[in-house]
Amino acid sequence: MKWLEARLAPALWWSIASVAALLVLWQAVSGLGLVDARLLPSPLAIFAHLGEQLGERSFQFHIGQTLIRLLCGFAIALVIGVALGVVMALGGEAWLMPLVRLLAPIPKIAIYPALVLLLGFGHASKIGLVVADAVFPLILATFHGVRAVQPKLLWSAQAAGAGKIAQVLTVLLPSAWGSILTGCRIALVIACINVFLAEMISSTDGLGHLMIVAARSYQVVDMFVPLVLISLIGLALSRGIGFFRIG
Amino acid sequence: MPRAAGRILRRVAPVLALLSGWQLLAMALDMEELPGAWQALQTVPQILSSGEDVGSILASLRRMAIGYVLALLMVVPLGLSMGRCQRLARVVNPLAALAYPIPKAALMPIIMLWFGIGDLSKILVIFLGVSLPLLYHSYQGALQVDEKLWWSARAMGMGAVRGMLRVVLPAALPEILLGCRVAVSMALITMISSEMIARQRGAGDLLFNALDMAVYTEVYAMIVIIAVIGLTLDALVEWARRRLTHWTDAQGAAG
Amino acid sequence: QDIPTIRVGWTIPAEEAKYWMMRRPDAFPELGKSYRIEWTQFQGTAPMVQAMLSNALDCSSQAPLSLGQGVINGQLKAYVIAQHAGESPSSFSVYWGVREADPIKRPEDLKGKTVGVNVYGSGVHGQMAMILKNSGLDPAKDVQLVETGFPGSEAALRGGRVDAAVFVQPFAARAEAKGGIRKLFSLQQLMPNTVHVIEVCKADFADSHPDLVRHYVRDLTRAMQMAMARREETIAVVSEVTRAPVEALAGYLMTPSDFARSADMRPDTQAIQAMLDQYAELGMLSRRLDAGTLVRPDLMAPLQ
Amino acid sequence: MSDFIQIQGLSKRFEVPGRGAHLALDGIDMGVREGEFVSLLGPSGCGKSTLLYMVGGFVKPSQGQILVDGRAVQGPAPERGPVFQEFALFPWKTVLHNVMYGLRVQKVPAAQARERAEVLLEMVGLSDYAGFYPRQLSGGMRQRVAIARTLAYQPRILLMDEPFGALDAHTRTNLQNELLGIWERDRKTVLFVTHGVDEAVYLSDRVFVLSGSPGRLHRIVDIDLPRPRIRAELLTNLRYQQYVLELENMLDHARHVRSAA
Amino acid sequence: MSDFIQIQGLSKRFEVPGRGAHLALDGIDMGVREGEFVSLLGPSGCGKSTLLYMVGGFVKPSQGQILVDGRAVQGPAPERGPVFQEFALFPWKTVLHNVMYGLRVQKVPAAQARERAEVLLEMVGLSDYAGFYPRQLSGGMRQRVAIARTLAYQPRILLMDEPFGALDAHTRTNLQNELLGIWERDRKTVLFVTHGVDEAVYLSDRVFVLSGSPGRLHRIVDIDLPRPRIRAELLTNLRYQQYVLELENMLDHARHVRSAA
Ligand SMILES: Nc1ncnc2c1ncn2[C@@H]1O[C@H](COP(=O)(O)OP(=O)(O)OP(=O)(O)O)[C@@H](O)[C@H]1O
Ligand SMILES: Nc1ncnc2c1ncn2[C@@H]1O[C@H](COP(=O)(O)OP(=O)(O)OP(=O)(O)O)[C@@H](O)[C@H]1O
Ligand SMILES: [Mg+2]
Ligand SMILES: [Mg+2]
Repeated sequence: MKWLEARLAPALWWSIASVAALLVLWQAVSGLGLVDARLLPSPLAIFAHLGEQLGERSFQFHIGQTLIRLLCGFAIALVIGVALGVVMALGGEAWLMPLVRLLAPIPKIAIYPALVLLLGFGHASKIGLVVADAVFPLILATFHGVRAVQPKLLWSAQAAGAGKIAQVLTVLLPSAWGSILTGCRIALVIACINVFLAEMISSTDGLGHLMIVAARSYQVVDMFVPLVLISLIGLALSRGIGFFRIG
Repeated sequence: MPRAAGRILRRVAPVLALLSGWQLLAMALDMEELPGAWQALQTVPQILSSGEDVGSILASLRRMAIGYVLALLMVVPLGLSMGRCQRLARVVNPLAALAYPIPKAALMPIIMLWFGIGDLSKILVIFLGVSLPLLYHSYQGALQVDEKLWWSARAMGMGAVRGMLRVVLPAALPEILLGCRVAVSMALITMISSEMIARQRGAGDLLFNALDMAVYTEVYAMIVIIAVIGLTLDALVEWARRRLTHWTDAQGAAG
Repeated sequence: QDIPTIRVGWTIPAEEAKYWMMRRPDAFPELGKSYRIEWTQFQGTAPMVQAMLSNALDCSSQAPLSLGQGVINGQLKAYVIAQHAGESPSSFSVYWGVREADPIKRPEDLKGKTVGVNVYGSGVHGQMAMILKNSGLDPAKDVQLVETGFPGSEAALRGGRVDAAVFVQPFAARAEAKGGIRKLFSLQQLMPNTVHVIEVCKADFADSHPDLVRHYVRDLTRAMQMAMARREETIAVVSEVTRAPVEALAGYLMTPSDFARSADMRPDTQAIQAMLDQYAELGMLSRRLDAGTLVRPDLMAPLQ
Repeated sequence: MSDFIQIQGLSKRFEVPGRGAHLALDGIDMGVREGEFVSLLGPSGCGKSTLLYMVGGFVKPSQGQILVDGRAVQGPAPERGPVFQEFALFPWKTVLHNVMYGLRVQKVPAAQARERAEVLLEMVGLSDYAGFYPRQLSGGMRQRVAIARTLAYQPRILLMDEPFGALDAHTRTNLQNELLGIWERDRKTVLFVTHGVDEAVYLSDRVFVLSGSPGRLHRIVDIDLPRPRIRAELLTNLRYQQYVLELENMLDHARHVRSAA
Repeated sequence: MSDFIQIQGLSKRFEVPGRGAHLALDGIDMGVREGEFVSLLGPSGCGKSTLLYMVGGFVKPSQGQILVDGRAVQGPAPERGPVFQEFALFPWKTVLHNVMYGLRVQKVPAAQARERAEVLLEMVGLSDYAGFYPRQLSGGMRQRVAIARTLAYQPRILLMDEPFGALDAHTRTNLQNELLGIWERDRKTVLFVTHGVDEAVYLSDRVFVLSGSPGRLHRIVDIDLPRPRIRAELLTNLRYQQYVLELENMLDHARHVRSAA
């Protein structure tokens, strides 16, 4: 518990302070009428509305849909990305690297229509889109992290009799951990953006859908509520990742 | 000579495998939305022989290059400073975590408000997309710098700013270059998607128009072109990596 | 050198007059000389309202619904200056199609089915809802809606992802050529003269630059006349802009299986009013809107 | 009797980008008997560590081969446990878990592994630091953890690269004695790199002296002192002193060879 | 005359997450005169490196303060040059450029810096390795580069943490003599951490003996041997032998203090 507090305390205060500063600045900008409230409503208005909506069943449903897609997509990308990154570092580079280089920069939005036809209009196509984009930073981060392992750490494990799998689990992954977490942070953000985009493009539920519906009818506050929410989700998850830092 | 041939073969083989996999999949599914590799490749010369289309692609690339270089110049120093200064990291981290997950396409109206609908907003969007991996990877790189290297430099009388430049930067370079590599693909992806809502002469415009008109061979031809551009830029980063970080001890797990 | 400039937003498809001005500027003596146009393409009409609100655009294409929402929710002040495309009893009408073999014969049969719309909350979505309502269905509860987009309609329908899908040109022509799809109902069923695309300018801009807007309206009308008179060239122009192959366009563009266009581009204010009223009835607009407040007669096509 | 470790015509050449090949070791032939305690002495940079890495199977020889118990070394194996000059502790594991590592990898139950690790930590005097992470330790403490980590999984052959280099005299003597105790009990084969001539004489059955640039085998000295050896007694032992002197001269000579080469 | 380096009531407490505070050094008071050669002896983990880091200004004391030439140490400065136990070479620079680095930072022209670096590399016996990168060097070679790098920019105070630990006897003796030569010529102030009692006696004016857990100043021994000292002569010098014995006993005692604490 002490350990938990120690980990949370100082960082948390700074986080709160910086976010608070941002909000105050925003409130000042919109409060002083520096921008058109039709384009950028004040944070007070947004949070008041958010608080109101959070209690509503239908709104919770939309949040749930987005979260399911986001978390499933991220988790799948994590597993595939780390696995492929390790395989790549352990000799699969010649085969996998050219594919990664080719596929990574492709704007996955463009293949979304094909994904929809393959996977349907439900969760699967959106999760597919998330995975397709989020997996690459994870592959690369894992690959480079594993490649940068100090040879003598690996030697120590080999000499202790660690098999290939044990080496991966007990040396390669922990020592690539920092890099993998960085990859996670990037992948997470990409996941957030893609879920939202997919929901904006083609969906009847989820935060992205709420936002696009609001945007089409210029309900500015309604439009900002999902945006603020996705950004809060991003912050929460990113803090969650930071929590897994070793040592 | 046969060795060189073998090497080229090994480079090309995965690409060929990918293309044939795609072709087979397309044939098996037989959907208009997913044309085969062959049809897509056939459309590529058509795009590349049109001066106007090439001009559009170059216009996009120009925006991308500007966004990329700006991010490199501004975000890498920020990330490195965050790695060296816990406080800064604690202030910037939550802000970054808040700002990045917002889809820029959704923010277009606000961005338009400040930066208009022209190049500037698109460059900004690309900048944000690129700066994500650059920030986190340079932060991570600077975090991992051996304390005693920094001390050694300080003891030589190096100031904090120069120390960042001459010690933290090179020590974090492998990690930064990894960020650059991820950033290349992010740059292309955001370059395209920045043109989704407010369109302008550019590669994304070509692609999304084709998508709107359901001209899928052209969509996939554009994808091929973008992938090749990505491959080229990635090779550039890889070349830089080999030149700049040959000193690392990371033959690593390969053995 | 200081030529006055209009910033105009455009979309695809059905704005042939604009495509002509963009692609054949030499055909317009004033354009580029006494005034200039800065063209920006957008995805959909809603972002263009936002662009006008944030003063990044002066004029843009709109649909009656997006304009109405901009006026009501965004306090946009704007004038309708011309009409690009709409429907008439003898023209193409946006329709919902079903698979030939399915036992769905009338709108009522859609109860419990999955229905594709181009975009959730769009104008045609509203009109479809009205038709369903008129057929005794509750459009919110009795059908399951899915966003397919226009390009994806055909595949979604054929692939069984939806039971009815929405068709516009050129996708309708393509689907019909392949066969296997049957028209279930079209917007004609609701009203004969649905308005699809109109041209709108911000009021403050138009009020302070009336001459500029008049130039623009005149050139638009001139462009529309050329577009209707020279079909071959129009097809070439549209193909350049939309990248659709000429063969595909030739099959329908500016024929009776295309939307209706009038050479004078006169906005059908009555039809617009009717549509605004429907949207208000459906709750898609929060209140009724008087179409008369959305025009300034001296800035409306046709001009002398 | 054929040797337990046979090193035959072993050379190592490093490619130094931009400077061509760098010959680190050249034509080493040597044999180590089972249960023998052998030290390697030689000037800094003569290739002692490299030799150890090759016996460990971490680095491939450029020429020649190494046989252990008649079989060629193909790669690392738990029968050959290294203690590296740079310690190479797992920075993400605590001291205790570093020491437990080898046992856990070899599927020893956690409780048992922990028990054994605690015994070893006691031995190297770090019981109080079981929960520390390597970066929270001093140089000498890290070295002791590295020693404990390798001893924990009881390799038949110990490959120790200056394992007592960073220790104060007292701790070093303690650990030397512990090592000798373990060796006498289990009859491990030990390949021990050191710069301390007295240490080499005190511990070894034989001392291999290398000359540098490139590393070649210069001389082999049999240390014919009775065991068990008591340090305090040895210090006044004439033979011991002679060995030390002899080896010091030999090392001087080895350096000459180097400058001549 | 007041001391050049004054250490007053110096304590260092490390926060060990999950285990509370760990007291590494406790109430150290000591003074070092200008131009004095002082050694620190003490059991492994007693805080010698930590003390050096604080004098270097790299680590902030938890209590107490350090004055150098009357001014409090605020941070690192080129007047105080460290040689770290872990070498800390810049891995992206060649040996030559590592050594030139400090001079270049201080705006010495490249040609001149290179010249000086080459002299120092010659001194540490690494002229042939000027173009190598640190990872291509042996442990002892790296240590020598680290020494050369610090000597290159001529700090007034040298803070050396077991600088000769990884070297063979001959190289070590050479470098000891070089260091003494430099010291006698430039009258630098040297704070020298070592585990070699003989080394401490051979080099120092005074030896500070620390006891461990937490580190405290145990004793100070003045080494009253004439200079210049010739190693070969000293070995047969009775006073020298007495000092060595005295210090060894003292260290033993210091360890006792530790276990008692
Ligand atoms: N990766 C490498 N690339 C090039 N040269 C290398 C490499 N590793 C070692 N060497 C060279 O091989 C030689 C022997 O190195 P090694 O580490 O085996 O020496 P050593 O005898 O252990 O020295 P020390 O006592 O200083 O540790 C040195 O000249 C070194 O420069
Ligand atoms: N970052 C840290 N966190 C916690 N404890 C630390 C940290 N750094 C050092 N210590 C502790 O401080 C004490 C002194 O360490 P220091 O490195 O100064 O010892 P030393 O005298 O140099 O030992 P050695 O001779 O083995 O190098 C040790 O007990 C060590 O565990
Ligand atoms: Mg070595
Ligand atoms: Mg130390």
